[in-house]
Amino acid sequence: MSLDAIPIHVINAPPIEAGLTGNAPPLLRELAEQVKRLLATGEASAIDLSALPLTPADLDWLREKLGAGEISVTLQANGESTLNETACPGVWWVTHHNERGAVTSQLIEVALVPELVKAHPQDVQIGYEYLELVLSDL
Amino acid sequence: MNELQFLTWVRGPGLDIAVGIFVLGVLWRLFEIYSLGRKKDLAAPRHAAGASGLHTVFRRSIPPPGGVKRSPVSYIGGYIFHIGLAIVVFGFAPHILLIKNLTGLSWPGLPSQFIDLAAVVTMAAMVVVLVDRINKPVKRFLSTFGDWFTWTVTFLPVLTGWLAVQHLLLPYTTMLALHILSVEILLIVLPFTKLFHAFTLFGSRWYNGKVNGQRGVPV
Amino acid sequence: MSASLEKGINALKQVIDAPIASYFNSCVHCGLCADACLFYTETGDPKYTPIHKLEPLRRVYEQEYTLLGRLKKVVGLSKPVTDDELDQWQSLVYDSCTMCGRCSMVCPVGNDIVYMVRKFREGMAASGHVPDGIKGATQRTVEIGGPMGLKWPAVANVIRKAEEATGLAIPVDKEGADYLVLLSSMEIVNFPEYLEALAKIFSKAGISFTLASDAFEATNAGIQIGNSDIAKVIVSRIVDAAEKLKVKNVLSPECGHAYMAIRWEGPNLIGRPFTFNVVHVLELLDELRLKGVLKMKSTFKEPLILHDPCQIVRRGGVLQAAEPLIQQVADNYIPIVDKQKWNWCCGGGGGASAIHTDEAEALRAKVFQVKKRQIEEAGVSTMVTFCANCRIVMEEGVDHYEMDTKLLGLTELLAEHLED
Amino acid sequence: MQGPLIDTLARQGITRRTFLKYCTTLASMMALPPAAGLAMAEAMAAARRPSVIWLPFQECTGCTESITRSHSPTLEGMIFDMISLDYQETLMAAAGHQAEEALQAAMKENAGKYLLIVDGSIPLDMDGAYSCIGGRSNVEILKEAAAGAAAIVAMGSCAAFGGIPKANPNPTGAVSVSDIIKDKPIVNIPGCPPIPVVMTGVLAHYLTFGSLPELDDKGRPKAFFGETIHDRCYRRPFYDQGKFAKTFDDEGARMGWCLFELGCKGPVTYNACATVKWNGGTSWPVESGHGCLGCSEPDFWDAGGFYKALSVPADPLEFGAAAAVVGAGAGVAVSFANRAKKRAAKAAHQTTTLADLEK
Repeated sequence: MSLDAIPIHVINAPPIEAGLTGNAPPLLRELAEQVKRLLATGEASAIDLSALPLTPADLDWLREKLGAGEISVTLQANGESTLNETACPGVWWVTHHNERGAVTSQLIEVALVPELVKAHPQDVQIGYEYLELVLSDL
Repeated sequence: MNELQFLTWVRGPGLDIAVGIFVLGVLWRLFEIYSLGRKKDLAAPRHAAGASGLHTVFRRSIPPPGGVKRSPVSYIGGYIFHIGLAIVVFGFAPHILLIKNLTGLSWPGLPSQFIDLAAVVTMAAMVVVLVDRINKPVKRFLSTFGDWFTWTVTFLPVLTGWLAVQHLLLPYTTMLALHILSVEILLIVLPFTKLFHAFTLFGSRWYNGKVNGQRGVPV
Repeated sequence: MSASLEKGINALKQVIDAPIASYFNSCVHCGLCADACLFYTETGDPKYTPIHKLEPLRRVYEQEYTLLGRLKKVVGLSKPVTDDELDQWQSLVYDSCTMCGRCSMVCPVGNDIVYMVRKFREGMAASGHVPDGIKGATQRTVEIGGPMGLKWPAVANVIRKAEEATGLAIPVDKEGADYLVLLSSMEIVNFPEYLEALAKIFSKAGISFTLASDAFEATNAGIQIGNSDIAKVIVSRIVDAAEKLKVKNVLSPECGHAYMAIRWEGPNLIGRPFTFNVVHVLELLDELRLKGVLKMKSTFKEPLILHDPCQIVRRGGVLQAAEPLIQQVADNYIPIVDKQKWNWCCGGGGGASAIHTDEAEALRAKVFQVKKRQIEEAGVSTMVTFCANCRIVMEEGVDHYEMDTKLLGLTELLAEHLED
Repeated sequence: MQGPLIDTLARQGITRRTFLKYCTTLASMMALPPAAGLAMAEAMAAARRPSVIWLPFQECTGCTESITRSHSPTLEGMIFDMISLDYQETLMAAAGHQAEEALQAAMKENAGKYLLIVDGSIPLDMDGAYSCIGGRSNVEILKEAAAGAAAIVAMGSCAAFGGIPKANPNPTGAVSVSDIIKDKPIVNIPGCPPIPVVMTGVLAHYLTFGSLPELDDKGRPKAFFGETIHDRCYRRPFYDQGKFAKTFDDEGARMGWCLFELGCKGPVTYNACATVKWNGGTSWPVESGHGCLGCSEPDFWDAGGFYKALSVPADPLEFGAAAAVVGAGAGVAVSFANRAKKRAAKAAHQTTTLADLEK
């Protein structure tokens, strides 16, 4: 059961701004640094959002500032994972859910392609063997 | 005893004992001092003394003309550390909560960054005042064990409180316990050392103002 | 413990009261009182810090009237006060304290330090730890009538001369007069013009006055030495005379501690309020000035500054009278920075001027530098005051530093320029 | 079942990406840099399964519940696939003598190599008779099992610090594992219950690096217990601004302000709840509007009340009024003595004459 399935509703919800801690803006600066590094050295990096003291309002603020990009990757592996490029190419908003839909971790990755999207050589090898098999059956 | 037990002790029996001794000491000392009484002044007053005692209670908080220039460290350092202590003691939310718990009185707290700054400034001023006590011939001459001792027991609560909040030196729990313990030591020794001036200075200023007000001199 | 020491301690136990207890408990050893004391500012020696001068009194208080102090005494943490110690303190309490009360003005916790010095002297006197000079003055006052050993015939002589000079009658022992005029020995000897001036002013104002043959001396060495028993004997002469002659007011002369003795200590010494008023001569003069009686025929042209005597101004409360009076007679009055209740002492008050040891005189000369500075900063060669003792002490200082400063008494200055 | 872990997982249909995703989450929870997830996944993929013996003592089974009902059963199960759980009373099919035989067999077979997990405190009073398994006291079993263990993991506050059984007045004489075993490396994972991922994190560390993680002075893995709840709390900024909920239903509580005044023990509690959260990352006590109880700290049950702010007295001030009365009494007594003394001094007064001025 996901959270949304619980039949509760908030009365007198405080305005969104009330939940802002002021911790989000510095993250944008750190991201800028990481993007600069990616351009200069090709080194990928990430910010682990679940390890930081951020309120839901902070996260919404960040998401709004970063915007949405062209690519959305959805990974089905023990729950859904979404890897969405933001309006800044090379900056990816990565959210892992478990099979019940709860968020298990959330990151902003700075990489040309997120690690998880890349295929592992061993798996490619297995895929190749599968292809061979298919070919041999033709 | 682990640190949480230590903290629980200082918050529990420790505080109980300290506040007990403090209350006991303050009342005992106030009676001891003010019950000595004084003779009525039979001289005809120049004008009715009125509120001259009260005036002096306030007036003495302001340095005499030229005083700051002659002893800048004593006055400026003294002001900063007294005001800083007041800000830290009465402005920090957890302290207010304690006061509320003990007395029922409460007011809004100040942002902790400001309290933090006040604590650092207070400690700096206290160190400067201490150095002045060591350097200045008159102060060194007057100083007794009690002066060094009371400086220490006043400084420690600020230092340990600040270290606790900043997570320095020792784990927060231990530091918090040490902080509360240092305050308890301060409470216990206050009625029996020169720190008792926090209570008697009002009486002293009042007597001085009254006696001289009777003669027509605002002091 | 010697009998005299026991007597001294007993005297201290009598005088220690709630204010003293409050003061000692308030002291934080900040040392700011030193800044207010000319004995410290001019010598830089920390032992002259006012509160330190009271250390034996503090210990007696602590040992006798606090539970912890008693405990400390029992276990030996607090040593009892000894004769040797009081001996050592004698010079601090008498030679280097003029009871000017400036320290009481600055103490941040509000301690009235001079109040405690006055009380401490009770114990010092009762235990016999007093300088010979003040002792002699006291002896002469009690046995002969004045600190300088002056007797009535000398006064009568001054009266006769004044009558001759002014052509006015100066009544003696006249009942029902408005004012009983008191003199100080110093005025009788050094400034006999004072009486002439008064006679003129009274006559002009139409005020009746008298002198008393059995109470002409205003000064009270008992106050200076700090013994209430002796002070009471001396002040009683004035009270008795004033009541016998049924005068309305007693006029205190310029002398500073005489005013303190009669005006503020007197009723407390005899244990009841007076049936007459005590008025300082400047208060009377200022009142007459306001009534327009005090008219000047000429004015003093040279620039001059004013020295406010501690016992009359800061400790006596005659704060405002002197300035308008001096402005009336002087064209070039220059107000100094530390005036009125902030004035600096001449260095010889509280009996100090009666101590004639080499050390005491050297010290007095040294602390006179504070007045010397004031005179030099103002750039004047005339200083006016209204206390005979201040005047003599400062004249000595002026001589010592070979300055060309002229000291004047305010009443005398006024009299000189008074309309005939 | 031998061979690299990734093969075992693959046979169960768990892909490399799934495993990598899991390791990313685990690294995040262990406060390792995001890149460590990849390294961990590679090391663990090649690891082999150690034997684990789980002994339950004076406990409520909450710790086991916490682990087995952790947020993603398949993934946590995955970790259990990494180990060979040879004895766990609650979970194992065997019972009675069979179970005890399994325990003895596992201990003998893997002597010196197995990981011993303990939950529950150990009662020492009445020779340990308060809690026995198969007629043997907990303390006896623990000593025997510990002798052959490579390392011990004390799961939950009871095993780590004595927990609720040890709460005042501690009727059974309960103690922690480390009170009894002194010669083995012990990892304490306190909490009532402990956070499941801490358990899997410690196992992952053991598998990845072949050693126990770095511990603090209370034997807790620093990765999870390195900071206080307060320091990692998303409501911390409100504390710094002095914004506090005063009651559980006031405006401040609705605005999500700091719960310090409502007795939150976050400032003195070292745990990872604020970052790892509970119930599959759904929420955690402070996020649900209740202050931290401090359950992962020793003797939290006796730490002065759950709803009392840390800066207020733990006990009501008992002597306040009494002290005032005694103080006033003492003061009045002293003042009578002082007045008597002063009267005596007055009575003893001898009028000073001139002769007295000479000593």
